[in-house]
Amino acid sequence: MTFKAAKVVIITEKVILEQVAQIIEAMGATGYTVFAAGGKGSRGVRAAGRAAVVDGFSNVQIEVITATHDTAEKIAVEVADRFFQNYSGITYLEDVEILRSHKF
Amino acid sequence: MTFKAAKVVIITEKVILEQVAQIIEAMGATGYTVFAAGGKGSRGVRAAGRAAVVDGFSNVQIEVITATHDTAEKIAVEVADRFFQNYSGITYLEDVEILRSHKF
Amino acid sequence: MTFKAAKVVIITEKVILEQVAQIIEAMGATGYTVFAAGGKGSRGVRAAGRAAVVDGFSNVQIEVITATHDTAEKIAVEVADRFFQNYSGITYLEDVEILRSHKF
Amino acid sequence: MELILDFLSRFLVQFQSPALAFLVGGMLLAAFRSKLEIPDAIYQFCVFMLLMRIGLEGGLEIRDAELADMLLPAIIAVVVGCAIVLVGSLVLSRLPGVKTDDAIATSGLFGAVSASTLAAAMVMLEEQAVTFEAWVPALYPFMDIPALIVAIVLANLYLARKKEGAKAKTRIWPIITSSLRGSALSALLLGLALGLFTRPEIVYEGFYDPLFRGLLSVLMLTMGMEAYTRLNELRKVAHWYAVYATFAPLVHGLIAFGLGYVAHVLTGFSPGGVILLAVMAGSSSDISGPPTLRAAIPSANPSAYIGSSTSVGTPVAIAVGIPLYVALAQAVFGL
Amino acid sequence: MELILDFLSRFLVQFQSPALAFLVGGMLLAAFRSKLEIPDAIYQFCVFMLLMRIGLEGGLEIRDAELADMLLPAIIAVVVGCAIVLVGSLVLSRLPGVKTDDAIATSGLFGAVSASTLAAAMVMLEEQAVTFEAWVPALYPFMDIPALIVAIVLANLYLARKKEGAKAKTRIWPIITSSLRGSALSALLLGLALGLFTRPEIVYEGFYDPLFRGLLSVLMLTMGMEAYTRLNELRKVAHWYAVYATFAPLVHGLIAFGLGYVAHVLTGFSPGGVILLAVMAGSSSDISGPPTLRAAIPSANPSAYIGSSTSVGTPVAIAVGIPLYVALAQAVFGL
Amino acid sequence: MELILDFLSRFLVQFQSPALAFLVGGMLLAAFRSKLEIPDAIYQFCVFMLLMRIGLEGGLEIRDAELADMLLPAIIAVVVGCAIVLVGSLVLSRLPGVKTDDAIATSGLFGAVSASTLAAAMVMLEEQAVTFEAWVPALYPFMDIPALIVAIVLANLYLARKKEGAKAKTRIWPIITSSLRGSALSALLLGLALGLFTRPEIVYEGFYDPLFRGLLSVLMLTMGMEAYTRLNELRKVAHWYAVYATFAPLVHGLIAFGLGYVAHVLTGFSPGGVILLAVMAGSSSDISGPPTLRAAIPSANPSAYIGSSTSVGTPVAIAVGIPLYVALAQAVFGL
Ligand SMILES: Nc1ncnc2c1ncn2[C@@H]1O[C@H](COP(=O)(O)O)[C@@H](O)[C@H]1O
Ligand SMILES: Nc1ncnc2c1ncn2[C@@H]1O[C@H](COP(=O)(O)O)[C@@H](O)[C@H]1O
Ligand SMILES: Nc1ncnc2c1ncn2[C@@H]1O[C@H](COP(=O)(O)O)[C@@H](O)[C@H]1O
Ligand code: NA
Ligand code: NA
Ligand code: NA
Repeated sequence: MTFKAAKVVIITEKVILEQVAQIIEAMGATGYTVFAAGGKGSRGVRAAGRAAVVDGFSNVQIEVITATHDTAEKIAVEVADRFFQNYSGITYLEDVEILRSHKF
Repeated sequence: MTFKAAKVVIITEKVILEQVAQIIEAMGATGYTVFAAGGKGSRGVRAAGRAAVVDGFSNVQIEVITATHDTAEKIAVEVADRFFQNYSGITYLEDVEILRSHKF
Repeated sequence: MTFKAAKVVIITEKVILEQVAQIIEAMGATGYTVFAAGGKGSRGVRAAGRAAVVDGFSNVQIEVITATHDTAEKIAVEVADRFFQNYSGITYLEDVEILRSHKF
Repeated sequence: MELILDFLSRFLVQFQSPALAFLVGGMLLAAFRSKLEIPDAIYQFCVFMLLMRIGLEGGLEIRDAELADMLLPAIIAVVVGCAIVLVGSLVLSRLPGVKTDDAIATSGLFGAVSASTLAAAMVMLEEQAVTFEAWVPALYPFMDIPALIVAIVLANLYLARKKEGAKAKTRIWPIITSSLRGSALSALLLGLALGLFTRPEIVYEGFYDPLFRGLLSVLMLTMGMEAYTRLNELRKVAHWYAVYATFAPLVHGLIAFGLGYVAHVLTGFSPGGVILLAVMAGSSSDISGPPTLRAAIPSANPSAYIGSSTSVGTPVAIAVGIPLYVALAQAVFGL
Repeated sequence: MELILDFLSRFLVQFQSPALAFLVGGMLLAAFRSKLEIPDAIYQFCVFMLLMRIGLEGGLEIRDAELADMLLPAIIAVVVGCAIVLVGSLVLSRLPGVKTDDAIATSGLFGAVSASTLAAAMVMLEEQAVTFEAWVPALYPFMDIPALIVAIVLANLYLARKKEGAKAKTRIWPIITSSLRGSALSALLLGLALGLFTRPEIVYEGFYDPLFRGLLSVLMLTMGMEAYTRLNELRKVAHWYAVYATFAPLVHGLIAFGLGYVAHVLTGFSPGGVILLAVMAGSSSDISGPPTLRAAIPSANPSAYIGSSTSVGTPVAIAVGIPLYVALAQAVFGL
Repeated sequence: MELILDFLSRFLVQFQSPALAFLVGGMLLAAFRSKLEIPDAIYQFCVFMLLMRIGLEGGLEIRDAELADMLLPAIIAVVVGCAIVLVGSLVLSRLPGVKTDDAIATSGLFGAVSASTLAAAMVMLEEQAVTFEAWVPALYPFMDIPALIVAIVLANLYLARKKEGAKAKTRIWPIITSSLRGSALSALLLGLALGLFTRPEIVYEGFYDPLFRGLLSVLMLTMGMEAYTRLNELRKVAHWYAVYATFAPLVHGLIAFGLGYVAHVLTGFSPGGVILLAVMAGSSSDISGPPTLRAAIPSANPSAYIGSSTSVGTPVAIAVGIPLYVALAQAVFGL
């Protein structure tokens, strides 16, 4: 048997990873997972892996599983409000199913 | 409030990343995100991180958020048609929710 | 035209990647994709990329597309049962759509 | 007339120095869209090795140095660092199409110091057999940190005034610690401490020093590639950034050269030291500066300040600045 | 009295050795929350280079060595490795708040050997001009593998008894092959084989040997940072782990020193060899051991054994152990 | 008879050379399923350093070389490169179970040149004190690029004919630029240009040259591991690939040796140069070739061409080919 839960995905600049993580924890999430990513968006191309003289500007993707859709949305809104005017980034939500054994 | 949108995921050989990106942009997507990946599929194992004497054959995963399910599907179909006969790779779609503030 | 399929996501310690892959293959999945990941959960922070004197303890995220929701759930349950008492990790499922041309 | 020709020929000879040659080579590679990539891990390691080498040598030498000799040059470093940011912000922000916070961040980056530019200058001085007090490179933080602090404080004052009411006080101490914690200054200071308090001669002489020049060539190549790649960032912002980025390094360098000359006259500061002071002033921070500013002045557009600094400022500082100050010193001090 | 003072002064001098200095430097960096990072690729390469260097030298020297001379020290290595785990498990598991399987895994790690601690000792002996038979570092696997085997067998016996019925037999051979396949032992053994059977002198002398000390300094820095970072793992487990991790390395080292002394008297085993044997015994595995144990004793809590070993055991083994055995040898053998 | 014994003994001695020893060591490690990994960043850096070293030396030497001397060897390089692909495609595609486009891609890879094989040969010649004109390694692109072009053109002609109607013209220029942009040729050409036009002696002698042999040993180790790992790719395709991959390198090498001998007689081309020409012909591209072909001949199966080249072709070219040509040269030229 599985249960409904939500996932919020945040893709943004590595330089603010710590601040985003603080928001996530403050919203009560039980954890998060981080990936190095490259990409292209409205604010240009970002490489990953290649030597970046200017560090901290490559992308990270942060994924958070939350028990409720509501928490996920709150995290997304808060991160977008706080950072996406000044930092490049996007965020979106997905529905997921979790196993009973897990608590999120 | 969130809005429905779509995500298309493409996992394929790094060597064609640029060509896939061109298709994505041609289909009108506003951006994409790229991850280094290893994996195993019908065409064997692909490592990531380990020294690869033969470069360009590790996997990349490319994720694109599109406003409509239709665009996502078009990208998936086009990439599969153009490349997956000769290059190894898979593609699939997901439903996502985006915040009002974002335009995709 | 697209068809419904499922995705199971497993985030766990790199040290058991091979064993998890064996389970996935034993359950009949046609392949899987692996990402290096960092993260934070109930069992502390795990960095990626930074020198880890103690190797094998960074996270990997493993994603498997399966034709049926049932297979995905079986993989999730089996991995959770076998490993998550002793190893840190989480797992969840998602609905995805695949193209007709692909067999999973 | 002969003086000028002599100057020009000295200037051109230095273009064959490996440091410059690899920088230009990197730009050419990127221009021809070469697929050659220096892995990020290697780049980070080169930076670490360079800063460690500079720090260790500084530490080993400060032991025997007269601390008093360092005083005047250190004061000059602080003053120049702050002045560049203050004057630069004022001038830049008046130019059409330039936002004030972008102007402050840009001049902050040009006030701060580039370790790789400094290393390139050290290697070129060695090639020309121009000596300097070994502690001079250790003046780096004396110019770097004040410049970043001034920029961040200015930006906060400006933003606070814009928002009125919200008079968020800028605390200086966190800016200092965050600078010191950045990877560049950490490595430099660790090297200094190890050089001062322990006996690292054996690894300094057998590892950090002999690999210095070679790794610098790899670094210069990488910076050349990055400079070219980031040129299109600059296309997104006002043309005045390109103008500033072209001239500011030389103006800054020459001002510091002048003040260094005063120190030479007053306290016998070496000609090589004067050159290095000019190089630091003319350089713009490439490693620690950008993320520090990005975090501290979020509203400033990184395309503006990183584009200016990495794509134009640094190449000018290295390829025009260093030869210029060397040639000038040869003329002024009769080296 | 004079003896003690003499001992202490010898002890303190060694603290300025680059290996120790970089280790302490790394801990300080982490304590000040520096953002400096040594990339993982560089760290892995440093480890590879060190083990290759140790292996190659061992192989080149074993060629000319009397194999008989190696016999007694090799036996001591095996005995010490096994004894540390057996006694350690017994003692640790009696302590309040310590689970039996955690106790076994922890003493397994302390019985196994750290290549970087060994390398640091080799470099420090060279600095002090203390010689040793070049094959001594090649005894590494003779202590490392038996220790891991004993730990894994013990843990399996314990878990089988707990579950009763389920008498899963522990097979020894897979444990040995999995140890040998680990990156550390693979590199060491490959080096040994190349040294024994081919002519690698030219790369040994021109590459692996000259880079040894420098890369070790990078490694020590990394280990220092990791030691500090993992301290909070230790806070999650019983205090007894910290106590064990502080004293066990020295006790283990001194026991091996004693047995090595016996070998010195009986077969003329060199004082340098005695020191290295003590260092191996005092060290705890940092590269291959943890993943081997994690896979083989899944129920053991890695925070307990890695916290103990990386955060306390290794710094003590390097910073206190090595100087201690050297000073002791100077007193005992009158070096 | 004596001649043959003499030949065999010379042949075997070279097996102890570090380059070969590390290659075989890497294969053994992979065969024993060792977990040792050389990080990708390190591998890429080794390749960069090697090509830079070859390029720099070539550039420094071409300055003083008679360009006329290079003409005949360069023509031979072009001719051999093209001939290998043309003849190879014809032969391979006739074999049962071999698709025409796979045949073309495979012979394209064997016509192209491996920088690491070339570097191994240079190091082994040095060990044997066999000299060669320093510009010979710079002939690399003269064989590499034409081979890739011929393969891609052939494949396009073939595919166009198969599809009829669709007579997509193959443009040669994009193939050339894409080859030149590949990481291997970029690094080599940059090195050449820096050697020709600037003064990089100081970094060449202090960094690129002294690290050459050591980094090559790391590279050979990596290639050995990869060769073994990719053997199972070869199991997926027709057995004829394994046959071709075993004999083609030696046939190609011997043909080039013969033509090189002609150049020796006509223009005094050095015996060392003849050997290197044979080595280039016998080698198959490992770095830039595969992605170039993958992108340009998408329908060809990479398991066929990479399996053949990396798993069998390269080990044969290095471990059998190089010693063979050296021994042959010793017999023919009485070195
Ligand atoms: N439509 C999209 N689909 C997937 N990723 C995107 C998309 N748009 C932006 N991104 C990612 O978000 C990062 C920042 O976007 P931006 O702020 O638009 O520059 C980009 O570098 C991409 O990695
Ligand atoms: N069922 C699957 N689930 C997740 N990833 C897959 C699956 N099948 C293939 N892949 C990924 O797609 C890549 C190419 O697949 P293939 O073309 O089948 O070799 C593999 O290397 C995997 O990373
Ligand atoms: N709520 C969550 N959302 C996303 N990832 C998580 C979450 N909880 C745990 N993880 C990931 O799973 C890993 C192991 O979790 P744990 O076993 O709870 O320590 C963490 O390092 C994270 O990468
Ligand atoms: Na400056
Ligand atoms: Na031990
Ligand atoms: Na060839």
